[in-house]
Amino acid sequence: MTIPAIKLTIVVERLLKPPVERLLAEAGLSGWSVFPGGGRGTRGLHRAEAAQLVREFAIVKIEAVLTDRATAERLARTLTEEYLEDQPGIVWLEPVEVLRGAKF
Amino acid sequence: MTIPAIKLTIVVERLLKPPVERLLAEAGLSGWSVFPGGGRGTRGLHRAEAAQLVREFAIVKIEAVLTDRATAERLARTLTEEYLEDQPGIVWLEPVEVLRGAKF
Amino acid sequence: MTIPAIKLTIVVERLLKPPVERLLAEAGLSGWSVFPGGGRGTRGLHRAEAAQLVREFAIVKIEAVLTDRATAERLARTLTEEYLEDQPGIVWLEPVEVLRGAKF
Amino acid sequence: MDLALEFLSTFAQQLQKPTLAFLFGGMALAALGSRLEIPDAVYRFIVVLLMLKIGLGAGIAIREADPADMVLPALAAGVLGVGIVLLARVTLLLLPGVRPEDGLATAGLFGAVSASTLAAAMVMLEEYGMGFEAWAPALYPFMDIPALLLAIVLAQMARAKAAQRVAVPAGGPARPRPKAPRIGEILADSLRGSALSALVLGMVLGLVARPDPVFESFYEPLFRGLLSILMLVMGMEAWARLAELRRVAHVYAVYGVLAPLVHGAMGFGLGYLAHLATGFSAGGVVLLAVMAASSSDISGPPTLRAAIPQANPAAYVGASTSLGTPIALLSVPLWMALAEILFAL
Amino acid sequence: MDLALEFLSTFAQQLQKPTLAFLFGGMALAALGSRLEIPDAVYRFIVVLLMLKIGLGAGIAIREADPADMVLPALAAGVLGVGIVLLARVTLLLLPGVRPEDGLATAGLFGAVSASTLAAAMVMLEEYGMGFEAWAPALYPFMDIPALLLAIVLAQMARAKAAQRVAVPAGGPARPRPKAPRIGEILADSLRGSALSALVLGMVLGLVARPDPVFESFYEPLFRGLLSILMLVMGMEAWARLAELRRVAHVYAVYGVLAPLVHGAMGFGLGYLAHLATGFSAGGVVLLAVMAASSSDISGPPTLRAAIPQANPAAYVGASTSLGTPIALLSVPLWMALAEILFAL
Amino acid sequence: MDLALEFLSTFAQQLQKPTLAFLFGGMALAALGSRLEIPDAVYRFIVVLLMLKIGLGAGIAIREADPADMVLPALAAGVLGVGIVLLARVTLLLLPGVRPEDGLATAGLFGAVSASTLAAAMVMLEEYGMGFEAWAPALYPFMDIPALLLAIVLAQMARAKAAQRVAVPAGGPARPRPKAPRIGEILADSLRGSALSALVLGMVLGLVARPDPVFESFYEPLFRGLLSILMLVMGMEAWARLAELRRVAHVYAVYGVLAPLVHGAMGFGLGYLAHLATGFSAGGVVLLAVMAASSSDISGPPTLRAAIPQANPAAYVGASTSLGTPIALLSVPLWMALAEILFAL
Ligand SMILES: Nc1ncnc2c1ncn2[C@@H]1O[C@H](COP(=O)(O)O)[C@@H](O)[C@H]1O
Ligand SMILES: Nc1ncnc2c1ncn2[C@@H]1O[C@H](COP(=O)(O)O)[C@@H](O)[C@H]1O
Ligand SMILES: Nc1ncnc2c1ncn2[C@@H]1O[C@H](COP(=O)(O)O)[C@@H](O)[C@H]1O
Ligand code: NA
Ligand code: NA
Ligand code: NA
Repeated sequence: MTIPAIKLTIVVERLLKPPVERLLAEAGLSGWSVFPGGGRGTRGLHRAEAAQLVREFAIVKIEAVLTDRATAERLARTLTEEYLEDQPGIVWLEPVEVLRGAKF
Repeated sequence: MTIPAIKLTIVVERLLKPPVERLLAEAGLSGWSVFPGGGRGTRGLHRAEAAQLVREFAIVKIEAVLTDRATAERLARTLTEEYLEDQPGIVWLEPVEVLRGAKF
Repeated sequence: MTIPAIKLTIVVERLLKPPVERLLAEAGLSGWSVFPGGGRGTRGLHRAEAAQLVREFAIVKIEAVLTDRATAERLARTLTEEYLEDQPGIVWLEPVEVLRGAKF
Repeated sequence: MDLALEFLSTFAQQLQKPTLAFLFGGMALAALGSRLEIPDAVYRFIVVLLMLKIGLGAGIAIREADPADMVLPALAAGVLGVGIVLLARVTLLLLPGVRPEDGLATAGLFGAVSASTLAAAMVMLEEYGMGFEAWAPALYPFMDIPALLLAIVLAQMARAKAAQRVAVPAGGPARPRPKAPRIGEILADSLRGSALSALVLGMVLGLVARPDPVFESFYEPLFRGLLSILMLVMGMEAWARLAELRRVAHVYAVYGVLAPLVHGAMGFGLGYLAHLATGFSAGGVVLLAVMAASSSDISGPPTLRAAIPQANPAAYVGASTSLGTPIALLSVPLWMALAEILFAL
Repeated sequence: MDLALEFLSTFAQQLQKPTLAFLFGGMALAALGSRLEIPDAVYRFIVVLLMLKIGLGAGIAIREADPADMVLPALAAGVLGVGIVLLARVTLLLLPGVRPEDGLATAGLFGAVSASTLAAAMVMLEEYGMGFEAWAPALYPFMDIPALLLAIVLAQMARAKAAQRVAVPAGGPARPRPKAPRIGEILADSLRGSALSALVLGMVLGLVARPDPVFESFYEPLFRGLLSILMLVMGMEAWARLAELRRVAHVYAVYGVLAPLVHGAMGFGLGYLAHLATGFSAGGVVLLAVMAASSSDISGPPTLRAAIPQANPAAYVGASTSLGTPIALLSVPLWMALAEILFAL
Repeated sequence: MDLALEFLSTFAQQLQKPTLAFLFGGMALAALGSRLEIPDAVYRFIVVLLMLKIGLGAGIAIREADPADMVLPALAAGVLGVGIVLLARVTLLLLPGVRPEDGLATAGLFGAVSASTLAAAMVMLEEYGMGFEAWAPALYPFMDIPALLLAIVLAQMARAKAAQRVAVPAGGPARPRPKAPRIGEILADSLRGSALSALVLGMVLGLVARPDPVFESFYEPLFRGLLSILMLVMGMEAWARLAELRRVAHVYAVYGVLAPLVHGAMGFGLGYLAHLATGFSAGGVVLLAVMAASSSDISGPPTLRAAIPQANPAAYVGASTSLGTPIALLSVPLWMALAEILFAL
């Protein structure tokens, strides 16, 4: 009844949102969602909601559901290699199920 | 040690939040969480956090963890058929694990 | 190509954010992300975004990706037993895949 | 000749006003790709404050007003709301490429009222020194609600007719058809919206409590400044929606440009009749014209989306936000210049 | 007879005041299902601004005050905070259906102080022209903190006693028992809360810096307006919490209605004694009564929840927010009328 | 002797000013672990309002100013922006433990301008009664942009040189090297940032529209109060970033303390020359010194992070936010006292 798909989750600073979205669009993704937040990692604390002088350093999570696993893996790899060596952020993949394959 | 469960994720415009929550409540779900956000899809851009004239067109994500897979699938199907043909949004399912089956 | 990992998701009131983060740090986690939100559960409604007199009763979701499944299960159990009997919140685990094992 | 000159000078003077300047500023920011953002929480609070202010002012004024004076203008407002939708029914809907749902939703929005345009007109009148009955902004719901309701009812009727015409499908599981919401529900839902709630709450408080001190020390002084921020947001949004509008039939763009002028003239005309009959003020006539010219951009769209889910928001929201509102705002000086001349005769 | 009439007229007049009107407005909005929302970010900023304003005002005043004048009122405040909790210990806690933890948490909240109620009372006094020592609002923490601490200590003692009585469980893994937090920690944690931090910061700045220009150009003029918004939020929240309150024992509802009146009378009495002894002003007595009548609704609940996790928030938060605060706000005119009469004798 | 006394008294008086007091207050809150938070949405709106206000004020002033008067100060601003970066190139970068990228990013930030420090200086000057050309704040971008651009270009050149020196890697898949952004892109991107957009928008509106009424009724009265909140945030952030700074080489801490004083003196000197040449006012000279002394804390960091991703933000953001900005704010009274004396001679 359901179709297997894959969810690519990208947690980065807002500064990287435009290039990441460009990458997703170029890969032909039909859509993604964005959620503002905060976090803690090897490069220190990113507050959520409280004033932070530099808005571009706030954390956003980008979630994209797609049916093509290879594309998801390729995107994860590109992001990791091109951006996440120098800059804060992580990427992970999750198996999910969707109803309408055509939507993705 | 852990009990398999399923997570139903619904990304819709805020306008649909009340009917979706009604549906979840009617299906007997004990709880769900809601996260404001934004996104991009076939029907254009939904900004997150920045002023948008019509608040009801902002994106929210609703996540419900439940143990009954059939209910989750039925809800996903109902949502897709009744709302998401005409209106922006997507639905997906994910396998998860919980500790206390009774809670769900 | 990818490495299996586990994601621990904790949905609690903001009041519990500091002790939960302390627990995660003590368990040696290298990072986690935090997202503000709302929800509905057995203990009533938690509004998202709208004014609520007591900020500490708002909902936050904490997501931590780690490679050690045993730690994730232990944390989930500790949280459930020490906090979630008396206080609102839920915890779940999800299998995910990451690229760089060393990061986690 | 003199008249034309006077008209042009009043008009030109108004175009320099900060309210319109902030609107253009917002458009320019969006066009140039600026990352300047007004946070959503702040924007929503500004809308609540502006609506409370308009409501409080109107409520305080109604306390001292003669109810009889308000009957005719309120009637005119209702006639305009209904008339604008009916007018679209016999013009816009007959044009090629216009689906009934889309056309009616567009008509509903343009019959309804933009709170921000109304607020901007109030500030422009005050700056210019053209007086209006302080209760005049309270005419808002008398035009707004009938327009939205009528558009929705007409759309439901059109849909019912279409459904009858389609023969019973030859088999296969019929798609569940959500039943059409009833008028009472839509009305209640519309009044429960954030903007109208704030307006009505302000009016009631202005009427029954004595909010004059807080009105004068807080709501009134902040009004103009908050409006400048709102105009910035409207400008940015107008620009952003233009792209969407480009994806739908050209008719909507043409309607978005012409409708405010036609509707404004209708409003001005009816207002002028009310002036002749009961002495409705020059500024009141301008406000009525502005309400007619304006199209709902904050509270109308979700009402229509919920009640006519089949209509394409790119068409009606696009036409209203990206063209209707800016044109209506730009037309304010027009009605002011017109009133200046007509009332001086 | 004359007295009664005067009392009633002062009282009736106050009920019309905008502050209370906005409270009722908020309740009405919630009751009617309005979607009007004050964004959380804005609400939290308003609380910070109001607390900073109260603190700055008090700090500036203390600079010029005679510290001796403040001793007795501060003592009275502390006695009230402690006394209210002890009173509940020998009344509320003995009632059927009241668990010690729940009862003590409720008593702690009602002994503590509501910043918004205090702010509302300040505005009402100013509008009415009843003067008060500008440092009087600084009595807040002297009542608030002892009440919360005492309630928490009593709850911890009750729990320790109960644990002793329960025999060692027959086996099986004992559930890990989080150790009770110490008083010092709770005190520090309470002072670190957003509202108290802002109050204390304001007081310190008022004392050591010269914030008078920014106080007069910004904090003071915005105070009344921001309070009107806060009252709206309090009203909406009061209505929303009523549903929760219905799920717990009736005693909490009864306590929520009666306690503000009893505590307010206690506060008024002690304040009046301070007046007789050191000339504490009429407005100061009213403020002391209001603090006693009010129950903490912003900063007390999380302190109690963290320190007494076994207590049911539906009981104590429900009783305080849905009944305690509105009743305390409504009682302000009562203490004003009482002061008006007593101080005129 | 007299001079020294006068200097010390002016200086001491300024330290008591509310603006600095709020900065210290924010630091104290953070140090004591307070949970007081200014919501992010509110903070961002405050920055937009302050920048709009500065821009509007400057724009209105430029309308009436003689453009010739502005040439020399604008030139001085540009020279300072470039000079500060070049100075760091031959000092900071030669120190042990300083990577070229980190050193240049730090120099870029300190050459650029802090909007909040500039705003604070404007308020201090107004409170003290020391006049300045109303267009002086518009010198901001003339110093800010050249400094950032030069630092980025130097960093790109350093990187290109380093890449040449490294021999072709012996094999294995080369890591994809994102190409360096071009100067035009960086410039456009920097102007599109929230703060600079608001400043430029305000200037344009001030120049071409007539925003004087809204400026005087809204932007001007709120300026001082909103700045006090901004100072609170700066103080909290300065304390929070100190921890980060501790993780990098000590040189950055030393630079963060000394650079504002050296750069401020450079700014004061050039400003004084402009005074001698074209009568640049005392307040104008102070503002130029403050811009030079300040380091960009809101809009500079993301520009640098995007353009020099290899640089470690803990070094440059830490040095600027946790030390550079507080020291620059504290130095404002210094330049005022200096001007007081020099201009009285
Ligand atoms: N293990 C993790 N699980 C979830 N989120 C993480 C994790 N590690 C890092 N993050 C997120 O990524 C951001 C940057 O992390 P880092 O690059 O380690 O400084 C953090 O602020 C978190 O929001
Ligand atoms: N593939 C996807 N993955 C994640 N979120 C999506 C996806 N497609 C759409 N969305 C979300 O659903 C909203 C509406 O999408 P659409 O119906 O395609 O316009 C978007 O704004 C996104 O927030
Ligand atoms: N089944 C669920 N799925 C997702 N989130 C839940 C679920 N149950 C509870 N929650 C979240 O946990 C919070 C507290 O739930 P409760 O402890 O049941 O009152 C709710 O407000 C929701 O945000
Ligand atoms: Na209209
Ligand atoms: Na009390
Ligand atoms: Na500088």
